[in-house]
Amino acid sequence: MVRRSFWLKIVSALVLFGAWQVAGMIPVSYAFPTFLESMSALARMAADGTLFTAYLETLRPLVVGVAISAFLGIGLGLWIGLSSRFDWLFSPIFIVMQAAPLAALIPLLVMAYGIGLTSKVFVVCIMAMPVIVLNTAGAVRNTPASLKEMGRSFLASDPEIIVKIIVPAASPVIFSGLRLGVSAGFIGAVLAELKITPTGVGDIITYSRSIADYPAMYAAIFSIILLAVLFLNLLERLEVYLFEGNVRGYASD
Amino acid sequence: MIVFGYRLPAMSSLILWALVWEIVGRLGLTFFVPPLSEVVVTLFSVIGTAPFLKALSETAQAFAAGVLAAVLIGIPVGILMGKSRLVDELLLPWVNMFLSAPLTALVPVLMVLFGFGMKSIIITTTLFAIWIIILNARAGVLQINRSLVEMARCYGANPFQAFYKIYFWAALPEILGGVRIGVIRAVKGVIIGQLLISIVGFGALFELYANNFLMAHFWAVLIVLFAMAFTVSELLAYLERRVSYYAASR
Amino acid sequence: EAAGKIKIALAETPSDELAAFFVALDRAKANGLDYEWTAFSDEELAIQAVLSGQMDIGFGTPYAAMQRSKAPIRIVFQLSKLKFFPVTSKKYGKLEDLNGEPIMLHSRGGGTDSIANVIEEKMNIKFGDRSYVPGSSNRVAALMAGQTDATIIDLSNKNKVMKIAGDKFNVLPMFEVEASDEALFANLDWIKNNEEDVNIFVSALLSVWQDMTEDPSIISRETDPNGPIGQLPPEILGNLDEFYAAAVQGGLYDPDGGGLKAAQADFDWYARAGQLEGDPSTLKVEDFWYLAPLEQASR
Amino acid sequence: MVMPQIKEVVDVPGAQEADNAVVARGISKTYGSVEALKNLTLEFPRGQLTSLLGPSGCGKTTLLKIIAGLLQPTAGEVEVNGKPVTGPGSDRAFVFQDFALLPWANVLRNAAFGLELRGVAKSEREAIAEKYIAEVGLKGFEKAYPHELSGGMRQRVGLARALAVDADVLLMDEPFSAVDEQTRRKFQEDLLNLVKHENKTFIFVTHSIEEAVYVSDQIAILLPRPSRVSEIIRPADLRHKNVDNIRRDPEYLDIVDSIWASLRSYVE
Amino acid sequence: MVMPQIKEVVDVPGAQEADNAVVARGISKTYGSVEALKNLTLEFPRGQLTSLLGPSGCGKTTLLKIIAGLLQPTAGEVEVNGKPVTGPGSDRAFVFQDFALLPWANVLRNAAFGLELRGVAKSEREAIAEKYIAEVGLKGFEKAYPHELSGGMRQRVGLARALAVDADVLLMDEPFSAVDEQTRRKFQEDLLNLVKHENKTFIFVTHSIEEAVYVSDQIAILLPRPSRVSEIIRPADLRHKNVDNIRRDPEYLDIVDSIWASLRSYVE
Ligand SMILES: Nc1ncnc2c1ncn2[C@@H]1O[C@H](COP(=O)(O)OP(=O)(O)OP(=O)(O)O)[C@@H](O)[C@H]1O
Ligand SMILES: Nc1ncnc2c1ncn2[C@@H]1O[C@H](COP(=O)(O)OP(=O)(O)OP(=O)(O)O)[C@@H](O)[C@H]1O
Ligand SMILES: [Mg+2]
Ligand SMILES: [Mg+2]
Repeated sequence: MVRRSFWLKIVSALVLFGAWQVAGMIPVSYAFPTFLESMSALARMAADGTLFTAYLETLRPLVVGVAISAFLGIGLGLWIGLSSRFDWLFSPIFIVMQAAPLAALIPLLVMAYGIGLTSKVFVVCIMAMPVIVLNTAGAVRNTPASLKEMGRSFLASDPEIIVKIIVPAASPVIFSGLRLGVSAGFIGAVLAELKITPTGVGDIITYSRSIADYPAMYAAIFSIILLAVLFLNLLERLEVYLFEGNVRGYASD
Repeated sequence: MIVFGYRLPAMSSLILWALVWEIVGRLGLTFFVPPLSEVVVTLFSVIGTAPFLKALSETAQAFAAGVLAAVLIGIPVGILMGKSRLVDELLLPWVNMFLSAPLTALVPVLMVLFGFGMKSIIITTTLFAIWIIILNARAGVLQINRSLVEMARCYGANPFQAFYKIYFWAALPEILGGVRIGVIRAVKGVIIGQLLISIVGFGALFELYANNFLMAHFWAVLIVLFAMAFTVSELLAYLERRVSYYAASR
Repeated sequence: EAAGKIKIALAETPSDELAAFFVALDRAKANGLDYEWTAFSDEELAIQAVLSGQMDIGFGTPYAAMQRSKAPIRIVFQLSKLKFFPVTSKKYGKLEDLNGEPIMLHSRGGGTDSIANVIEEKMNIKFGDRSYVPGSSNRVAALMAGQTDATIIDLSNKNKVMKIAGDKFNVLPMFEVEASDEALFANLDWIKNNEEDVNIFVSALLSVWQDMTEDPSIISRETDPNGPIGQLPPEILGNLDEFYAAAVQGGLYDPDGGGLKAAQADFDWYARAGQLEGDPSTLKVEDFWYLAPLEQASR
Repeated sequence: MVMPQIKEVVDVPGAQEADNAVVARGISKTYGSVEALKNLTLEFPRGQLTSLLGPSGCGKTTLLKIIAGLLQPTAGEVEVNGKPVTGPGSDRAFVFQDFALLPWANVLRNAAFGLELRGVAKSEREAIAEKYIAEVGLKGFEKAYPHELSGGMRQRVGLARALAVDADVLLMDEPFSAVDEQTRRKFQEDLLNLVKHENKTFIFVTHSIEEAVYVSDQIAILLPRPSRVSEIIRPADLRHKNVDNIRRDPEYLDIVDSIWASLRSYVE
Repeated sequence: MVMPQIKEVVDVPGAQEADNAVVARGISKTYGSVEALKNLTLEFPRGQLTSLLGPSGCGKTTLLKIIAGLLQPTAGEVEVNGKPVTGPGSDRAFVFQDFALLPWANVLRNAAFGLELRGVAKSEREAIAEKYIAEVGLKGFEKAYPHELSGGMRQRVGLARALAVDADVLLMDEPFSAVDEQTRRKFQEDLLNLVKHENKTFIFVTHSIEEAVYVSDQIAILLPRPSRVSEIIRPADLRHKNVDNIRRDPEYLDIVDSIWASLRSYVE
């Protein structure tokens, strides 16, 4: 089974990259390079270090923003989930924020917070936080009552109930919120680099585009998607590591 | 929250926040935040104008088409993935990847592949919405009570009947949840598409107002958008609550 | 196909700066040009759109794309010149003061970046850190918020800043620049297949550019109140006359539509700016410009 | 409430061998590496109730599903009314251990669902369903949804659905496991009534020895995995005895004890 | 397997009134408009097993939770060892009807969880938990997670957790509901063993009349909502009889029948 799914992955990747290569060779457009051209551009940029300096730049707001969103988001989510008063006060804000097309807010952020790290971190946070907060709060509210009761009957204190029962019970939903949040954070970081100041990978994308070096542009896009996927896999590992028992098999097996 | 024995409606705190906004605006701390009252006045002056209506119809069209495509493709694909292990193994890694990939980075590629007009914006919208719809439909089908399926077979259901009499309904709570999140993401997608691809619709208005420091206009359009996204998502949340009676007892 | 609408790729949303262009479009329409337009968020996208054949005619200065890609793109009309203004806080009085100082520009490889390169070369100075913020208005905001002390912005934003807070900022004296900021370009094959449309279009542009030099207020008078410019908020429309008067005075628009003279200036400029490779004198005009429509219109 | 029966005929084991509604021959079933059933042969006489009794996980549900045509046996074959089984058929109806009601449909639609799938017209199938809903004692609940019913009531909806399709053979997987003891007793009595009045064949899975002895014509005791039939017990017809006294009837108790003795060896 | 007891003392009703581990006095409980319990008074003698028997939804779980201190009664009070109950205490341990295991923790941590919350050191509490895990027959499953266990096994983990904290009073809410009949019988025998050897007080909820009669010192029969105690039955000590024969003991059967008679009136 493991082997089959592995081979399926390989085959589907080959099909996709093959289609890319063919589309580039036709070509679909003068601005659409082939897969191999893009990969050699990627290798070139990796070899001369451009890519790494760029990622150093991109990852800063991303990591800071995601870290802030994760801590603040989970904290706020716990709070909102535990207290009906804070729920009343704050959850509408996050619901509105989640529904809001924040991309439109970016020019305002630039005006308010300038073009530095702050406003980029802000963009990442604004994108990532609502889903983390709302997922956490929902999961906390939905902690099975019988587990909480069990904790109380075995004399758990309130902090113990939060740490030993509510948080682990909510962890799958919290992690899925984190996953969506991190992915939104990536979107935010790229958006910030495309719309606020072109630095890091956003700079490679816009600069390559302005000098019509399309393979480099596609390589940069490819690399950021790859990075996002790797990052999320890491997050999944972390979840498995922290809450081993949460991993159940296929329901259908 | 309950105050003096009276239950405050869930969204009523927004009134409080509107008040905070008004006060911050009146204090004149920054010209980026005009008082809410001014924004509302601007809103009414803008709302009937031709550019606004044009933007509204452009945005609404792209949004509706994008969401429709996401729903019509996403739900059957999700159900199929939940039913068939082979399809699931083939597609799941990609769905997960696209769910978490920074789609904004893909937008330039879309422009090349699908052109610069409405089509790309619609596809961007669809791409923002579809993955979560697929995943939720799949999850809904995976947790389906297997004996419901067996029951249907046992009483002679053909695959088509099983699909629309059992799978769809059994997965409906998850599907609706997915559509709700998908719709919210689609609003972001349509605006990002309008800002990064061709500047049309509300994206164009935002760009214009921001460039010319027309803050009250800017917030007015933003409020309209908030309201639209919020209404659609609450509408779906309402539908979700309608089926929640059986969500817990499947 | 040739009989259909021509598709125009704008590099920004319609606003005051595009009013003259839309007046020209209206005149062209009266002469039988059928068109539709799409606004892109920046010039690179407009170039890409023309490169890939999804748009017929675009806005921008695609020298790099012309040299690098195999696509036969040619410029037919210079829309505006690179009239940008170094605006600084009172800390600096002349360009030389900026030696080693940080400066805020539009984007790497963009127009303001090339201006900065040329300033460095001509003044024999070296800027410090360059930071990039797309959009003149955003750079104005950054300037006013004190996040930068020096930037390069366009004419209308320069006027805005100096009107709001002229006492806090200096406009540094600059040498004249004749190179193009925005030009109209298209695929050569397409141009040849649609010679007539291109001629109508270029003639209309040229006539507006010439009339405007005589009397800038024709732009506001000829603007169609139901067109994309006429529908702008009154806050913007009210400034049209002022803007065009200043623009004409500042030499933003070439009443001859560029042509040979502009091509030479561009080669010189963009080679210095690093967007064109090779010696400017060896570059051939016909590889970058298609002059026939302009010549025909000037006749 | 079923009144005491004055039927004095005593079943002679083997007397009805001639007419079997269902015959399972040499059934084996393996799931991957798990061998659930191994060469199991069993006959189900027409018009009688056969119970399957055995330790948890021994393959009772598996056997039932093979008979229903929901699972393919690895080896062996099942005949229903003399014809080999290849898939689900209208001659068999299943009562699911977990009810398998459509939570989004009301009682009436659920009870009529088997007929709906067979393409019976709406008015007709609802008339039939209503009749069986009344028969299982749910008159007045036609418009209720499953989540508004207690476990026992849901079970009865599943029963009504199976009865409504009027199949020859009823396959019941622990049908009373979800109801409380008091209600369960009532159901057992209703079941005895059904067996008596309708010429249907019942195959019944249960964990309760008492229940099996009380309701069955024949009890098949299954060994733990891989399962074969270890013993077939045909309780003498206890139905002529007073229901209220049956639990202290020595004959009944003897059978319970002998089954218990043969099962307890598997409990460590 | 419990060997036949040769203890001939017969319980005289009321003989142990003097020493009650738990006393519930005048308990009422309403949930919103639902009146679950109404003025219920009941005494639980120390070292004995008291069963609560009654129709589904009559308030048995509610009563147990009030005794555990998890719910506040609307009126009335509960005393444990003479002291009024104000909240959960270390003198009581609860076995939950729905198991309430931590799905992210393995069997060992689950069984030790009560001790973990009491601050017992890791090595010590795991040693204790291991002992009780073995006692409920789960040796070898210490590292398994709840979702890898069958229902009956999960229930046993909950049992081990409650036993591990060594409380005076054990509150057991349908503790054997998920295990199959054969295993259940073994557990009943184990439970009898526990009651005999440890001086603990058991409060036991069940739906099975036979089970209640078999394991209890005293059976409280509850009326449907709003619940009061309708009857208290003290089965004569049946433990001196041979376990294998108890199910045909007339004394046992009399009690079962009398309970059945008083309960069946609530089954429509
Ligand atoms: N889909 C499956 N895949 C793998 N093994 C299975 C599957 N279904 C059942 N089994 C295994 O086959 C054996 C028989 O299962 P079955 O459900 O028939 O038991 P049962 O007798 O009905 O048990 P119970 O009394 O607990 O309902 C079990 O050991 C089980 O683990
Ligand atoms: N949290 C609650 N809110 C409202 N009503 C409740 C709540 N918990 C229990 N009830 C009601 O109180 C009554 C008693 O419930 P309880 O769970 O104590 O019954 P029970 O005797 O344990 O039933 P069962 O045998 O089915 O477990 C029921 O009618 C139930 O509907
Ligand atoms: Mg089974
Ligand atoms: Mg209960």
